[in-house]
Amino acid sequence: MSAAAAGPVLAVSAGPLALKNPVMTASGTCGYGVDLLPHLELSALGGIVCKSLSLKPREGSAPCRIAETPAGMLNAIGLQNIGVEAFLRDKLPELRRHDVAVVANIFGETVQEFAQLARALDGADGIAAVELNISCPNTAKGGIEFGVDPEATARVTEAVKAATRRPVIVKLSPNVTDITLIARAAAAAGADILSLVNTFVGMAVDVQRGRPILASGAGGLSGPAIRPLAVLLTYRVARAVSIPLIGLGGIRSGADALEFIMAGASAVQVGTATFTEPGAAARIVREMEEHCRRHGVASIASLIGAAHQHGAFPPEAGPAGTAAAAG
Amino acid sequence: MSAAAAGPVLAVSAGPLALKNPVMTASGTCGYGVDLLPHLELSALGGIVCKSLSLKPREGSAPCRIAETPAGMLNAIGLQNIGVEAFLRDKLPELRRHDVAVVANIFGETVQEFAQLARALDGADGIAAVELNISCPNTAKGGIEFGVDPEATARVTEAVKAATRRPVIVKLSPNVTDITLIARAAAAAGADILSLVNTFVGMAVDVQRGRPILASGAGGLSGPAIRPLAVLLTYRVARAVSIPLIGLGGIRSGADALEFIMAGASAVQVGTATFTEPGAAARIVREMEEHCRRHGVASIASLIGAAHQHGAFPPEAGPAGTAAAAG
Amino acid sequence: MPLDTALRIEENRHLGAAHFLLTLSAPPGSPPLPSWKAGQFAMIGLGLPGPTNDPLLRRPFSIFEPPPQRQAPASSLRIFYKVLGRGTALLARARPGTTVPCLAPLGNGFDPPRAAGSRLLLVAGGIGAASLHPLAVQELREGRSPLMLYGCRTAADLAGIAPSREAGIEVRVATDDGTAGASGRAGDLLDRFLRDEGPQASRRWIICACGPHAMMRHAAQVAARHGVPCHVSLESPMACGFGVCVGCVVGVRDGAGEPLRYRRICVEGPVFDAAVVAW
Amino acid sequence: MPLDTALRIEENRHLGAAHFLLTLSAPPGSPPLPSWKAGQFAMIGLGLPGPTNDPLLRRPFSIFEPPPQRQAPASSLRIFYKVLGRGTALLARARPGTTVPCLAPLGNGFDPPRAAGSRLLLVAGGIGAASLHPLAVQELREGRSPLMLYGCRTAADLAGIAPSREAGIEVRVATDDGTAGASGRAGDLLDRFLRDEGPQASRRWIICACGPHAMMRHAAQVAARHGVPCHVSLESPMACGFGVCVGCVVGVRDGAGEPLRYRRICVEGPVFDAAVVAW
Ligand SMILES: Cc1cc2nc3c(=O)[nH]c(=O)nc-3n(C[C@H](O)[C@H](O)[C@H](O)COP(=O)(O)OP(=O)(O)OC[C@H]3O[C@@H](n4cnc5c(N)ncnc54)[C@H](O)[C@@H]3O)c2cc1C
Ligand SMILES: Cc1cc2nc3c(=O)[nH]c(=O)nc-3n(C[C@H](O)[C@H](O)[C@H](O)COP(=O)(O)OP(=O)(O)OC[C@H]3O[C@@H](n4cnc5c(N)ncnc54)[C@H](O)[C@@H]3O)c2cc1C
Ligand SMILES: Cc1cc2nc3c(=O)[nH]c(=O)nc-3n(C[C@H](O)[C@H](O)[C@H](O)COP(=O)(O)O)c2cc1C
Ligand SMILES: Cc1cc2nc3c(=O)[nH]c(=O)nc-3n(C[C@H](O)[C@H](O)[C@H](O)COP(=O)(O)O)c2cc1C
Ligand code: FES
Ligand code: FES
Repeated sequence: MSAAAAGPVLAVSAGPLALKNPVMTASGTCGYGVDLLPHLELSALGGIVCKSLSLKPREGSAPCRIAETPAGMLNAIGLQNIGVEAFLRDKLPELRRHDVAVVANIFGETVQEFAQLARALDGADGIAAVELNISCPNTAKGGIEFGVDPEATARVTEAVKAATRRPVIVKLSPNVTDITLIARAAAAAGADILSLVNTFVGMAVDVQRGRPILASGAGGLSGPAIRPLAVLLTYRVARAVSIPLIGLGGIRSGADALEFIMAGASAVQVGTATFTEPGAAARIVREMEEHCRRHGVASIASLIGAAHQHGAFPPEAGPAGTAAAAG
Repeated sequence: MSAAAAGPVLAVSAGPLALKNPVMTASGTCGYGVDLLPHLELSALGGIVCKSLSLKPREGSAPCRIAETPAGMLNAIGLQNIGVEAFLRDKLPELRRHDVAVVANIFGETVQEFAQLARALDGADGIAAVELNISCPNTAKGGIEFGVDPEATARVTEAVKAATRRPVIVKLSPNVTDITLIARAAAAAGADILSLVNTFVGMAVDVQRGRPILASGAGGLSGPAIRPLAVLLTYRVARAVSIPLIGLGGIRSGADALEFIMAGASAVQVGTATFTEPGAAARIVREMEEHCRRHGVASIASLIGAAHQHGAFPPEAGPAGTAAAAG
Repeated sequence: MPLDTALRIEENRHLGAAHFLLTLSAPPGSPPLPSWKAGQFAMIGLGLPGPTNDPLLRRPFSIFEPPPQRQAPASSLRIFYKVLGRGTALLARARPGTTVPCLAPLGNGFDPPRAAGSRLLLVAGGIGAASLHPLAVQELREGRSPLMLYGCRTAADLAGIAPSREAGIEVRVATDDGTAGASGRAGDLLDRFLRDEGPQASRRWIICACGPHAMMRHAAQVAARHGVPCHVSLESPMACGFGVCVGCVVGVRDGAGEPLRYRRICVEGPVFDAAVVAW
Repeated sequence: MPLDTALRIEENRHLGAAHFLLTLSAPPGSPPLPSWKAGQFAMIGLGLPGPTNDPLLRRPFSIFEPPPQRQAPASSLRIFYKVLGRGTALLARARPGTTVPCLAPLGNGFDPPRAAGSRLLLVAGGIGAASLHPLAVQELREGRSPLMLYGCRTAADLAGIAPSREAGIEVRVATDDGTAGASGRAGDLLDRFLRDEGPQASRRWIICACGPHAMMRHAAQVAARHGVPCHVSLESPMACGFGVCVGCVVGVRDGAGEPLRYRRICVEGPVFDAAVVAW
């Protein structure tokens, strides 16, 4: 039976995490998953990643929290969330009724908080994996983000691995000179999967009023604008570690998703695109399937890392080699 | 006489570099300046920065060299240029006929090459300043970019300062964890001015063919997409050093330029916008003037750093504090 | 439950002074629009057809069309908008026959608790009238007589109230520059009105306000001073409009001394009791 | 000297099979268009009016209009284009009366060295005919008889040659699928033609080719084999179109063993002697 007749196989496995297709919704862009229910069948997706959870509920930052930028947006939500307990009590039971991999994203201000969160989630049924948002300040190191420090990244990863039986996804920050150092540290510390990227820090100024638009001053840039940056980081990390990757950053079509798959990701997450079209993630699954059909691809897994088959591009050399090519 | 009647004062001085208005064209986006002549009066601009020059002519990278991305573009030109001698012989004499500050941008693979280039230019009349493109590999350090290494940045800056009487502008790479470290190193080593930013490294994949679009694999991202990233970096560096800044990245309107001015830049450069509209830089001057007129601003210099007057936003804390606000 | 669907532009009528009345309809063969309440809104995609980056985000607009009567299925609705920036400027160029993506209905809508015999006093600032209009029409339909106080910059902005007057709603006007109606702001008009009404105002009127933030704060203060209940429909930049980005919050306090809580304007609002808003 | 100006769309006519003929004119009161040569091109802004990000870059299109005779000032020109991706799809929706930014004329244009009595053999692949058409019309005007060989996928693509046939240009066709004319590629058609012409071909004909890269390489090889001079009009993604980005280069070699040099297609081209191109 030909691949075309049977339909392409969309299932992928990212290490211990088996997904019926490679598309998940990204943390902070789909609420607690249930918020998408009026807009799409959760079972059409490979997975959903819930808003970052802390031990206690958080109110987040003062408004204005968002600003539109060219092909992107800045956000400074300040990690407003209902807390891990309310999530387990009020959201997870509903999520369990849907055939979709539920990933709980967590963040803490200390290594201990991360571990406590992982333990709190470990008892609950229906959580496919835990994703660590390490783009948050580490109070033990004077507020330096965990995600820019290989050492802190390793400590958090180890602590969470020891606290849970679930697959652990470490979500990398792109705001670093050499992301492969952080990726290697996480992998060596036992991460099962890496997801990348979180938002890039940026600012927009309201020139009528002479001040930053966001009340917090700076915020995180997401959306199509960052896609080429995220694709390269995925490409580089794919050469640096052997654990599976989940790619994200500006994906809004099946073709966009395939850029990440070909750069070396086993799966993708869709963030900002859901804001502009609530059913975007489900459409992206259909477009990826259509691409496979049109190109006679029997299994989407065969495309993972395809862009690496064309010899060593300068990216191999890390930031130095590549920047030399620009300009 | 009221400001409105006299017309706003657009002249600014960036340390030793006096400009009749704050708008320059960016290196690599206006050829050697003369290439703009059919499209605008050079004298309408504050300055022009020529394509990066090396000691010997360079042929650059293999095509495909450019790829369009959402609100941006990737380039991997590979620093193709005619070399410093041909510039002095064939281009500078024509440039001298125009009332515009001419900045020569240079790059080398060693500290010595940078110094040699600066010396070669020092003898020539009509060069207002020298800009150092430090986003290029340092062969002495295994090809690591000068611009990601505070130590190498300082060595290059010192060597060039010793080799020329012209004001020295160090052009920062944004592809670092903490740009203030590089900025401080350049300032301490004697830089007169910092310009920021050069391109962000990125990649686009041709999903039909399963390979990177650019022949070099990766390239530099420019255009409106990067503006919020560049504005924040300008804002941060303005708090870290006391020498003047030139801001750039995605400017295509007077309002965009003012974001950088308010974030702390004394002048701006216009890059990719010239590609999409050859007269963009001159239009931007007019739009900035119009903004001043409408808001009763007597001198544009009074707007420099305006966005800092609203108290300490989290960006003060560096990457840690700000990223915490996102998500 | 909101529906995300492409609606066809039937008409995009310029009413003067940058005000446009847009009529959208479900293309033949597509499902009817879900019913809505007065004060609910829609997220509408602007600019180029298909996934576009310029602008990236949809924009929120109140559903100007009064809710369909007896829950009859609706196949068209109107939006009343004013050109403010790039997005609305693009919408103003959109031509009949083209389609726009529309996610609606969203938000809570107006639902002011009604004391028997009370009347609605609608305080509108500029294009804020768009969200109050369907509420007023509903009142008229139910045999009550709402009164609208409309504040705007100058006489030309009366374009913003023309459709409501046509619908038979009584409107009193104040302009900043005194070129039409009373001179001053909508809040001043409200203050004078409530003073004239005297102590029984608080039983006779329920205020619903929509307009610029400063105007609503002013109206809320005036209402509180006169002891009149006040509901405000708040605005905020919105990325999603359906609750998942948490970008559109307003601070609320359940009482003096209570902790500040952030509530999503797109889900828990846009209508809030003015008394809980941390102005 | 190129001029950057907003031109008004007079007509945007669909000729079938995704081919469109666009007529642009200088709005009344604006300066006349600078004169151009056959084979020069224009950078045209697509999508939304005003500075837009979607798409960011303008797109290059050959000036389909033959150069104005006797350097008479021209106030309009035509572009012949085929919908390929997002930019051209947007152009296809642009309506008469709206304007598009246009920077023109750019590049070197055709200027094949002419031996007395020689004829032009124009080898066109698909929409590549757009750049060869004005050259052919010029030949006709000067009393010579150019011959065009046109290769395309299938019979429907003959839309790409309709305006040239209407202009009286002799065209022979090859289709990949054999649904019209000879079966095979443009390069095969050229090969057969030159074989039939025999040894005097190299004095009788000068080849100018434009089309997909692979087709031009094929044509260049065939021409070299038959000793016929060949000029190709190359394509490349272009960011600026006027020489400042150095993004559109092609490798050339001034002779065997000479070093590879990169030349800008938008300035030193788009027309190159096929013999110097490092295919
Ligand atoms: C629930 C809700 C209902 C609304 N209903 C309507 C309606 O029925 N009719 C209507 O015309 N408008 C309505 N608005 C406002 C409308 O959404 C904005 O005018 C629109 O988003 C502006 O988009 P733009 O691209 O034209 O302007 P932008 O380019 O986004 O903004 C232009 C300028 O206006 C400012 N701005 C943007 N949005 C707002 C805002 N909401 N309030 C104040 N300033 C703003 C920006 O900061 C900027 O300075 C509503 C808003 C909300 C939240
Ligand atoms: C000097 C010159 C003259 C030209 N003259 C004409 C003309 O007269 N009529 C006409 O229809 N076209 C002409 N072209 C080609 C035209 O510029 C492209 O078709 C157009 O840029 C495609 O834009 P798009 O946004 O529709 O496609 P995009 O979305 O940019 O691209 C769609 C797909 O086509 C590919 N592509 C893009 N540009 C080219 C190209 N130049 N060649 C091959 N593949 C490409 C892309 O890689 C992508 O896969 C010319 C090109 C050049 C360089
Ligand atoms: C095609 C291209 C070539 C460039 N070449 C150089 C260069 O030679 N030297 C340099 O310092 N910067 C170079 N740059 C970077 C620009 O000067 C500028 O820093 C960057 O593009 C960001 O500004 P923009 O978004 O306004 O284009 C180049 C940029 C582009 C797009
Ligand atoms: C409004 C908003 C809120 C976000 N909140 C979180 C969060 O709580 N935790 C997290 O790990 N990432 C968060 N992110 C980052 C996204 O998950 C994602 O990494 C990023 O937006 C890039 O993907 P995109 O371009 O597809 O949106 C948030 C992004 C946005 C836009
Ligand atoms: S706009 Fe996204 S939560 Fe309200
Ligand atoms: S397209 Fe920019 S140099 Fe040719």
